[in-house]
Amino acid sequence: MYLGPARILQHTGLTPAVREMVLEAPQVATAAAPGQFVHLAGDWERDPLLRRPFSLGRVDRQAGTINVFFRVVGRGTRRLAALNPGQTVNLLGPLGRGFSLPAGEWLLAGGGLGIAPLLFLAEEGRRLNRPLTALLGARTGAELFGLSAFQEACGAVRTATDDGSAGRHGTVADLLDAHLEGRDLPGPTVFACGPKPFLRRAAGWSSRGLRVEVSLEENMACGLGACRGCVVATPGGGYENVCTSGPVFPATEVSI
Amino acid sequence: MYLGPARILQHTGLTPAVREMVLEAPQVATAAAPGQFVHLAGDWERDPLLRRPFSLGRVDRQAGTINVFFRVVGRGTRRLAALNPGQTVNLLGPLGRGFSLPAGEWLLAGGGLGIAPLLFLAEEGRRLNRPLTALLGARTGAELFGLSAFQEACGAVRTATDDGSAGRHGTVADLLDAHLEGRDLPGPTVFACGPKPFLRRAAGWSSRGLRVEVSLEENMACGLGACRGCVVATPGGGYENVCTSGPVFPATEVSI
Amino acid sequence: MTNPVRNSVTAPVTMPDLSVQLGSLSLKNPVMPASGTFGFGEEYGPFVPLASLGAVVTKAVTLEPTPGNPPPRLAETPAGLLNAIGLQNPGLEVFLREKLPWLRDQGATVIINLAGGTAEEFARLVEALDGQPGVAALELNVSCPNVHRGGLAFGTDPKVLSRLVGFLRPRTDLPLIVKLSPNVSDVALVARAAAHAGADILSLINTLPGMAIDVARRRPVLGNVSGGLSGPAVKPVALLQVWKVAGAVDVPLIGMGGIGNAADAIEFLLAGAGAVAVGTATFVNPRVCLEIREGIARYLSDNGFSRVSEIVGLARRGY
Amino acid sequence: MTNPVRNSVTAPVTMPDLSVQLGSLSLKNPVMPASGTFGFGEEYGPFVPLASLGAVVTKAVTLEPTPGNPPPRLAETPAGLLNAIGLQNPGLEVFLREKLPWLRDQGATVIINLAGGTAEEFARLVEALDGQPGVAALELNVSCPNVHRGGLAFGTDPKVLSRLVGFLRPRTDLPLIVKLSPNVSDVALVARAAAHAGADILSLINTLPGMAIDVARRRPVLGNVSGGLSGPAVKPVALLQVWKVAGAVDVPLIGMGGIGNAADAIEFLLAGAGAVAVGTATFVNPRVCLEIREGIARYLSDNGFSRVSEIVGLARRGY
Ligand SMILES: Cc1cc2nc3c(=O)[nH]c(=O)nc-3n(C[C@H](O)[C@H](O)[C@H](O)COP(=O)(O)OP(=O)(O)OC[C@H]3O[C@@H](n4cnc5c(N)ncnc54)[C@H](O)[C@@H]3O)c2cc1C
Ligand SMILES: Cc1cc2nc3c(=O)[nH]c(=O)nc-3n(C[C@H](O)[C@H](O)[C@H](O)COP(=O)(O)OP(=O)(O)OC[C@H]3O[C@@H](n4cnc5c(N)ncnc54)[C@H](O)[C@@H]3O)c2cc1C
Ligand SMILES: Cc1cc2nc3c(=O)[nH]c(=O)nc-3n(C[C@H](O)[C@H](O)[C@H](O)COP(=O)(O)O)c2cc1C
Ligand SMILES: Cc1cc2nc3c(=O)[nH]c(=O)nc-3n(C[C@H](O)[C@H](O)[C@H](O)COP(=O)(O)O)c2cc1C
Ligand code: FES
Ligand code: FES
Repeated sequence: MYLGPARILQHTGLTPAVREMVLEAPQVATAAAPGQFVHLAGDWERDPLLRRPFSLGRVDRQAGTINVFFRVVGRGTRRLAALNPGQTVNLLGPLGRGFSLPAGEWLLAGGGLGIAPLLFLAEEGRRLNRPLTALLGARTGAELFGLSAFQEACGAVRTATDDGSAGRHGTVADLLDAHLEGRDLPGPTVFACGPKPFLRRAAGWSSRGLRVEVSLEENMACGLGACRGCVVATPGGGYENVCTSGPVFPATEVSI
Repeated sequence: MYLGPARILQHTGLTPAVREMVLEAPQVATAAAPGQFVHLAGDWERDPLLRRPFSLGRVDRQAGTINVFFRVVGRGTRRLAALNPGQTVNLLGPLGRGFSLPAGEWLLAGGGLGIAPLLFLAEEGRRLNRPLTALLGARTGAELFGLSAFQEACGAVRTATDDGSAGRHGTVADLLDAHLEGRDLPGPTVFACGPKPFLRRAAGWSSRGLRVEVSLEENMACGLGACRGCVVATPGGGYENVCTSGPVFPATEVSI
Repeated sequence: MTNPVRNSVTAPVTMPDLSVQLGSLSLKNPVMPASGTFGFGEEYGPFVPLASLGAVVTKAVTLEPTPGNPPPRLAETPAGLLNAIGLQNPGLEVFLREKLPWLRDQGATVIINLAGGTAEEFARLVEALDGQPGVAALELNVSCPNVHRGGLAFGTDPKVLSRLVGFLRPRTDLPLIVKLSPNVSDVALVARAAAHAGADILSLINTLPGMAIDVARRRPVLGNVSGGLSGPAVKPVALLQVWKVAGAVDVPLIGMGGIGNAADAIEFLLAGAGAVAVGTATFVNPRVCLEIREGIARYLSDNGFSRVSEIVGLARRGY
Repeated sequence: MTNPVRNSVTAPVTMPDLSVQLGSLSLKNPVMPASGTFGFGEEYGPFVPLASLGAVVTKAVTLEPTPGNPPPRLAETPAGLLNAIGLQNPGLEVFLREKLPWLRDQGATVIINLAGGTAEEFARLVEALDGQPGVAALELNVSCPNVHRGGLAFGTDPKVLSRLVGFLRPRTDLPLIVKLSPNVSDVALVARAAAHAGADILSLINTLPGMAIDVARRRPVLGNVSGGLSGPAVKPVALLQVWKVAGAVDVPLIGMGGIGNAADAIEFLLAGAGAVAVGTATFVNPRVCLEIREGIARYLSDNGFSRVSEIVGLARRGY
């Protein structure tokens, strides 16, 4: 696991709502698996105080770079957004457990920034020659990203937007239901990442016999499993760390 | 009194230890008097939390600009130092009471960043055709600044450095004592600005019949006289606000 | 009520009513400066029409002129400010002669913060202000951490506080605001004591006792060694105390501690405060009270509320 | 001693001695992680040789496995962190079987933080750990704000605390560290009670009770409603409590609360703490304890001190 500076090689506003940062982090690129994340901080020390977790959105092992995609939502992402190429961030990672990489067909379903880890997963799926379908949703067309990469990697890519500005008028959950409804079992393994209500609906397909893996988000402090701050409840009644047992869980093992 | 944004027009490292920032602030430039200060904040909100006070180091009424000179000592000045021309600071000012501008000879004595307000005072003195002498001290030659402006304005300029790297080996207090020792009274009005031990020594000359004015520094919150946080003790036993009754005081009216 | 978007669509788009009623005290809006951070109003007059504030809360007034503590009196800390002013003020007489008339002329709703070392001192202050025109309410500062006599003890012992409030209550018809000390294990207990003894309104929190040390000089930074901590750093502590007191008493509350913007203020309203006070943030932005007032108005209309009281305590449902 | 420069010139330039002695507890250096922020050490093993720390202080161990509080358990606040973990831990048995042996193998000086809901629970924990090889001291967590039974009450009532410590004292020869609650009006009172009842060392502060509200959802952010505030925001409060306790008792202190760098740690040493613990800052920089250790060494040699004990309480001279 790497802890130290990572130089910003590129930093762009990919869409009006989504930023992409390319970081020089060869140790992370080598070790990373889809679904894992990195924990970033600037040199701002106290404001914000804690690191911020971001999914590995793309990894170039050859170049030793990783890409993170993020939306500006609060203080931390605002300060990240102000950094320029040549500056460094402090990086801890790769962290957590990623997606299983099973045999058979994969169905990648992501909403909003939940698209980010699926990009890495799609590229891995292509390397492994898995039949891939991607279902991608966002609030508006301007928030959809990575489409060409998905198109290259996947047999089919469907999109939806809340405002109908791109793809189907609706959510990625609607796409998922439409895609799976009436299909014969065993169907594909579903990899879902996005807002909680969507994950809940995706998880519902477990009861229909599909393997569904969800990628969760929780407020984090250490990112290492030490503080027990980032837990999700489990059906058994206890709690699991999202940072070390997840962020990706089989949908049956967590109570979202 | 102005409260609002001020654009940074220039920002340079004047010497390795002293930065100069030129701000567009026509309302301040018009109203300012030597010895007054401005209260600055960036858009960082909480870190640091409070504004930071800086002497008006130079004022160009025509151009509507003011210059502040500062040393990086902590979080606030570090963040100020990182700002670039074109960005803005939030400015409150001009604040406080400046130097009296009496008839007769003026002796300007400044140590370290205490030189800054004397620059403005020297230019005002020249406009008023006062006979001026400047005594300037710093830790090393690299921390002395504004020399050419003082040379233009003043009949004589003497310098001293703690390490002897420029001017006399010693402090501005030594210069002051050497300059005044043995002189006939009434001598010049002394304007002193710098570290407390120096101000104490300068104040000592009041008892020899000279008018001495000292410019004080205290931690400030409001800068407006409301919080009573920035006080200096007075010989009468009470306290005076540095921000509104000062920062410049006749040396006889404060217990430094 | 839980879907902000639906509400904002169905509710008529009118300017929300910002006035609040704290028992018998009527305020134009729920935002006021906190005592001690706004002087007697004069210094902020150039920036804020004082009549536009919910109220003007004065610096503590004591019976005699109080010189205050030796400097340094201020130290900045992470997202916080330590102060040890020591209640410096010109005393009751000068206040009545020079400060109050000016405040009255501004059309401000004036709340006077009072500090006494003994119950008798408090009584004389209360009696002197009762019946003065232009005074809307009195705030009893029983919680200042920066004075060595009496003050703080009143605020931390429920019995002593109860006796003090009961002693002062009959001496005025003005609403009595009791400013609670945050420096207690169970603030609800103290709040109940004050309310039962006749406090009309409770205000909280005052500053938390704290200190800083200069490692170069190896001495405390403050002349008084310790001071009171305010600013964003204390907001979580303040908010929980308001939450607890709102659950313990029926009297209205003025919440404060670290409020710097409208969202902060709304947190306090949702926790159960009927109005809020803004202290440290005023030092950075003299107009912050007005900006917070606007922000609250926007929040109300964006979420389909028509008056402030509709959101007071709203985060408490179910607890 | 007051001129740092002269001292650094005249003193021989040797590496200062960082070891500290807290009563009968010997530590290699005065810097340790704070309980609950370092797990049982395993997670930080990749970053820090555990034997290089002054001590490893474990997450609280309870008699039975404790599931902890519902999420969200964390909320960032200005320069602070609210947590409501609820003492999640696998319980004594698993601790003894799986965690302690590993810690012992690292060569770490192990301090075990214990939490019980009743005096009897505490007693069973203490007895189970007494005599276990590789345990250097026990820290009694009588001050956690995040559990609903017992815990906090022990820490806020001097009589109850005194009884608890007296009850546990005879049950072990290990040094007993009592972790005081900061949530009291007079921490010196509680400290004296703990010391007189037999505490060998006092540690402080635990987190301050606080909360945050989500204004969009109009609900508390934390699943548990309230949590404990830690981080730089609380440092001034923590430092004053250490200062006060150092003036009230003779037992050694472990100071903590908002320490993020060597200067912060040195403030606590100067205030009278014999050692320091670092919590929240570890989350941002897993190596922060080592960096603080180096910073203290540099401060000592720059200022002509040859051992840590020379600066403990040094800012107190004259007070
Ligand atoms: C495993 C994981 C992977 C993530 N991957 C991405 C990604 O690829 N792209 C992206 O844009 N966002 C991602 N997020 C969410 C991202 O971490 C938050 O948007 C970010 O922390 C917000 O920080 P802020 O300071 O701007 O917001 P603030 O709201 O000011 O943050 C306040 C606190 O809340 C926490 N927080 C706020 N939102 C979230 C959230 N959704 N999840 C977890 N903590 C949160 C922050 O970390 C911080 O501690 C991921 C979260 C997790 C847990
Ligand atoms: C009237 C006045 C005029 C000043 N003029 C100048 C100037 O022209 N150039 C210049 O470089 N400096 C000047 N100073 C000092 C300057 O304000 C401080 O250096 C600056 O506030 C330090 O901020 P910081 O965050 O970098 O340091 P920190 O040490 O992190 O600041 C912590 C706190 O201490 C306060 N503080 C620290 N040093 C001083 C100080 N010497 N005086 C007052 N408060 C202090 C800060 O304002 C802040 O509240 C002046 C101070 C006053 C009161
Ligand atoms: C400089 C200063 C002076 C204060 N003086 C008083 C006072 O005289 N009376 C009082 O009741 N509270 C006083 N307070 C406390 C504030 O009214 C308020 O309770 C506290 O600062 C918390 O609010 P804030 O975080 O918004 O500043 C003072 C606070 C500060 C910072
Ligand atoms: C996430 C978290 C968990 C904690 N768990 C415990 C605990 O189990 N036992 C305990 O005595 N203190 C616990 N604490 C308190 C810390 O040990 C420490 O007293 C406090 O956080 C102040 O130090 P800091 O500001 O450096 O974090 C915990 C603190 C945090 C932030
Ligand atoms: S963030 Fe600390 S355990 Fe997951
Ligand atoms: S800084 Fe507030 S009175 Fe001077």
